[in-house]
Amino acid sequence: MAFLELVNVRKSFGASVAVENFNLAVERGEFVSFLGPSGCGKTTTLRMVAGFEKPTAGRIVIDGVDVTDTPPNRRNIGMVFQSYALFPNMTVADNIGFGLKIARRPADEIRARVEELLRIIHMSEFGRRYPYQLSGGQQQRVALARALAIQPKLLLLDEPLSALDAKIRASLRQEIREIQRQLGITTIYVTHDQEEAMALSDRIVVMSRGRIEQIGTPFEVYNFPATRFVASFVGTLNLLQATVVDAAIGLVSVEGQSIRVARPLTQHRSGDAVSLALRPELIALDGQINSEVNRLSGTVEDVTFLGSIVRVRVRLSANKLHFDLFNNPQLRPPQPGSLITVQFAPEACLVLGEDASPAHPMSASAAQAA
Amino acid sequence: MAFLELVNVRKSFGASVAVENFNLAVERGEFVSFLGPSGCGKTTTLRMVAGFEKPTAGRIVIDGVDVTDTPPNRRNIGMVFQSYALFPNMTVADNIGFGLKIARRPADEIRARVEELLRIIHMSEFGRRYPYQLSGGQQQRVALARALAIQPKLLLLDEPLSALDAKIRASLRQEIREIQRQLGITTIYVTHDQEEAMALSDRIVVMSRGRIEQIGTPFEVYNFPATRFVASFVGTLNLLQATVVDAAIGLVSVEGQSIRVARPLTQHRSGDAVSLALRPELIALDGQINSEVNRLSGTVEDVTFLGSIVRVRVRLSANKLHFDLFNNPQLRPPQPGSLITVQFAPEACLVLGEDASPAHPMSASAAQAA
Amino acid sequence: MLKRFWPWFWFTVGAMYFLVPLYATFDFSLRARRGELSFAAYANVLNDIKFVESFWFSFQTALATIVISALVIVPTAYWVQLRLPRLRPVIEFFTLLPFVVPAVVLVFSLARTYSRTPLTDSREGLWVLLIGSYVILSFPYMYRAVDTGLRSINIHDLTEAAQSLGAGWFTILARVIFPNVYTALLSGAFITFAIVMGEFTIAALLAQPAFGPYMNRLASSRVYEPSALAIISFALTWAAIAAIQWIGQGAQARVAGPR
Amino acid sequence: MLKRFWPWFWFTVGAMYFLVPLYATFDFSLRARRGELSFAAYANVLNDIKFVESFWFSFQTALATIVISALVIVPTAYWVQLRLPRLRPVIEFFTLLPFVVPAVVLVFSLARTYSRTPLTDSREGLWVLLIGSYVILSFPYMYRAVDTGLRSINIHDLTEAAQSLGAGWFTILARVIFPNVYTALLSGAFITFAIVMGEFTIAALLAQPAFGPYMNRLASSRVYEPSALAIISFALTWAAIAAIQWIGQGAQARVAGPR
Repeated sequence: MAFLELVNVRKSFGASVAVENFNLAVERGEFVSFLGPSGCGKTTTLRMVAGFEKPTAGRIVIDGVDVTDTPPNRRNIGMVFQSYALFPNMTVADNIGFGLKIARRPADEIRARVEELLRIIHMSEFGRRYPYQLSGGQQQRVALARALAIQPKLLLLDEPLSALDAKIRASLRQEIREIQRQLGITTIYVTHDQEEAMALSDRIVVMSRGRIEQIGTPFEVYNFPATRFVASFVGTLNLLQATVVDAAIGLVSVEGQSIRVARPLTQHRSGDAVSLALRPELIALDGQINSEVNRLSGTVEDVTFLGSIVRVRVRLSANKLHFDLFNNPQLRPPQPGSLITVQFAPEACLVLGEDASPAHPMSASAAQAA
Repeated sequence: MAFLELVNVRKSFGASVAVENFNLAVERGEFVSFLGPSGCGKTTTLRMVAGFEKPTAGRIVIDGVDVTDTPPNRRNIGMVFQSYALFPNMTVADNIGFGLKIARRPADEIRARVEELLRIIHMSEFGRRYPYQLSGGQQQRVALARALAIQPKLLLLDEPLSALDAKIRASLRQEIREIQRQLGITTIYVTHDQEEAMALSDRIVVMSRGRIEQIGTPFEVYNFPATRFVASFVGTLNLLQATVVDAAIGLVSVEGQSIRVARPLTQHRSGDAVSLALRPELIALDGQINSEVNRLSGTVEDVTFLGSIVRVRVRLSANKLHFDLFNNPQLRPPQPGSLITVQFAPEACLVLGEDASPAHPMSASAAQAA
Repeated sequence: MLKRFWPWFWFTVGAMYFLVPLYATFDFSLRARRGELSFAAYANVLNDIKFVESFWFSFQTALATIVISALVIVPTAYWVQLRLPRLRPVIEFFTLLPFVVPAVVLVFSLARTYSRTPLTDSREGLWVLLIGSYVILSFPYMYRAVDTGLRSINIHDLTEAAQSLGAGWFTILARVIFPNVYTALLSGAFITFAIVMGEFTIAALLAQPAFGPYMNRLASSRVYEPSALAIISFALTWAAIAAIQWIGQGAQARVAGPR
Repeated sequence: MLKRFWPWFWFTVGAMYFLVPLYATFDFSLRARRGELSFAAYANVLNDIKFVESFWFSFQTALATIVISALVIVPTAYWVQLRLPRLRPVIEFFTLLPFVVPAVVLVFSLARTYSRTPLTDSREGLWVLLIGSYVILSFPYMYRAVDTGLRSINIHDLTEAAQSLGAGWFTILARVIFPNVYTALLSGAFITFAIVMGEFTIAALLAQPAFGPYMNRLASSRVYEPSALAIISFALTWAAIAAIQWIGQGAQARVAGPR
């Protein structure tokens, strides 16, 4: 039996349903992210695990104990908030020791534990400061230490990095991941930032409109999205209008140029209008791949230098195509206005039907990978 | 003569110097970013151009007119703020038309201009809404339209995207760039986000502690940083402890493994301790580059899947090394714990002295590129 | 459910504490005719020409006080917040003065300071002095309301945005600052209104035909009419609050929007 | 420089308007002995046993009012903000009542409502009634101060953080909410203090030996002593403000930190 189980959890506020049919089993020590746009129900689900919201239906089991009706202060759960939520009237050390003080642990033990946690978050010399004397990143590290001080069964993080600058976000992300591994604590992390979810998680739960769209490792979710929503929400995607030429052998046409896909298009018939989905990083300049390839030619419309990556936008006639190159100081990037041919493997192509239903070639791949 | 010129501009607040020795010439229609960490003086400089701060010394010339002593409401400059700063009591249309109304333009003209701008920002149907009814991204687009309505000589943007979510940030960035090109308006953009600066700018002014560190195109600033500060602030960088083996032929040693750099190390002598700087994207798995290469072997310590990119951390003995691979669903990324050999070209290596002064091999490259 | 009980309990106790006396007053005001419930006391009050006169006098005085306060306080509070934030503690101090200096002392001092000037030697002068005193009395409420209103908008960026669009100081005040503190100003104005309508000491000392002294005279000379008067002024207050809520609705929503 | 002139001008006018009468009062208070400046009036005031007694009485009453207000208002305001935000307009309305219902009416109503109960038939009962009235009078200031204080911290997240760390409601109130609204509470408490010390009507109607009635008696029977008394209470206020600033310094900085 899994360490944390959510069984048929449902939450509605009046007439509107926030979360529906939520089933998840998290193993001990696992790091699971809830990923989705705002309003998708990810925070509501986290708050139900924490006990701040009561499920309308369903059960929540932690370590074999049904906690569905347990108040939040009896659940022994560590929580980290976007707003840090440090107690402004207490020093860093008092903040971290707050939970232990409430549990009436001896002063010696509290002091030792606070010192240990200050060491873990690399802030040993900050114990006597007040929260307002710290930067945002430091405050969030203290909030993390405070949540960990009570040795909680579960660590819950609700968009902990959203209020921080890009650079600090990246470094604190790394630090959270390291501390989590070091302590082996089961963790649920809520975010709307797909890169964050992918960088941190063992598994990602992608949510949309109160429902689970897909559960999988970052690699699975990114490379084998189960639904059209997942494909477009996680990462960037080129969507080209295409027509099926021969469904049996997996041949489609984009503006008259033939494209071979890796699998027969069992869901479509010849002549169907479909979307061809391509990740920008799977497209290369002509000549870089040696195996069987597809080619598309067009005009370079825009070149954006992003540092380590150069993003090129190519215009065919009706379609636009982005692709990424690694920066190379010795190589001149393509120039706007020039003609260009790009190539990509048949395996890189995903074919999506024109409706919003799960695209079958993708779920087939996902099933194989899982 | 350039369209906007800042000549020997200096600004001090009491005893502390915010900006010093600032010289910049911006051509008509150019998009220039001021990039640097907070407190580097970039916003103060922008505010002097806008007229909200008076320079302690130096001159500011716009379109041939010295405006150093002109109050801000006579400068005809469009300004966009991080906080949007829309007038809460006015509709979107009234906000956009505010500047024209103050200039006592006829009502017909104002209406036509407001409609045109609403079209440009793709918000034609939002004219009667109030700011509080809009999302952050929409508010900032309205603020941009309001600044453009008066057909300003200069458009100044002060961290306009910092308050927005990652996805909206990226799309609005694109939109700002397109509108700026379409109208050909001379623009100064302040940001602490290096990716933003690189994606948007014709030229970047990198600042630190009130001084200009480097002025150059994104490509120059990223690939040929003039100072150690620029190298470390713009993009990510591996810094490996190395020892000079033979300065004359450009040979250094990293933990006993020999590395050849592209240029002789004229500033160093054999036996000197130096830092070897390497961009993560210029390092490849062994076997991918065919020309003369350097190789380093180590143990894979951590693999982070970031979607389009897989970031691998390799531990040598004392040094750590990050490098990036493009995601490939068909290829298994390297596994933590395995041995790995990476390669990189001699041209990818920058050698930095142990002091903080500008590293000469880099500025030599920069001079060539400029 | 215990955690929900106590707040509600206190809330109810508080409400009772306010409402029971109010009900008792209302009940009492209906008993002017022995043995029956009637609005006789109300009729007596409303038929009294002195009631109408003094009410009208105080009403005008209140409006004048509000307009003058607003014209003085909004630009001052704006400027202090924008450029002189270090003066705020000083102003906060002034804000407390009316609570500390008894009204008696205030008026004696004013009268002594301005004696032998037109301010104390004419009817109009005394009225000006009265309004001046009320501006002081209402200063804490008006200033704090405006100050809070200004804090809820980013006056710094709004000012610079308006400047970059070509606006001068007058335009900024008239088109950006005033409209956006309008709601805050209304709430301060309402308190000012209530204070001026009920104020007794200063009006009496300056021998002004105001509503406060009228109420007090009535309270000491009649039995049921004071209760009726209390209910009437209470009803007028309700009406004023409703009007303010109604006027302020749109403005409030706009200013309180996401930021 | 014109743009800097007007605000300063108004500020100076305002300051003069407050300070000139104060100076005049002070000057007058020194002229108790004909032809010389002396502190005779001050000595007379301070030597009066009634001064000490009534001051002490009102001082105790003020402290009791503040403690009771704080204990009632902080949990109420906290709970309303946390769980019953829709009740806020109702409470805002109660907040205005003391301005609207004249003190005379309030006391008459209270006395009538609670007549024939221990509240009106004993010395202690009347004192409780007095404190009850003052709690109502100070309600707007205390509630608004606490409400503002609560808004400046994120009580929602702080509450949930404390809950997740095992804290119950009492602990949250005592260790998280009270300490963080302490400064706000002080500013409300100070106004309450000033109001209670100066209040006349209610204390007189309930025949309580308070400082307000004492001041008024003195004002109608003596010439120079009232001015001296005004200056003394003014000085006491200054001292109280300074003390509050000093106590509040640390707490203020902590709560007002970056967020």
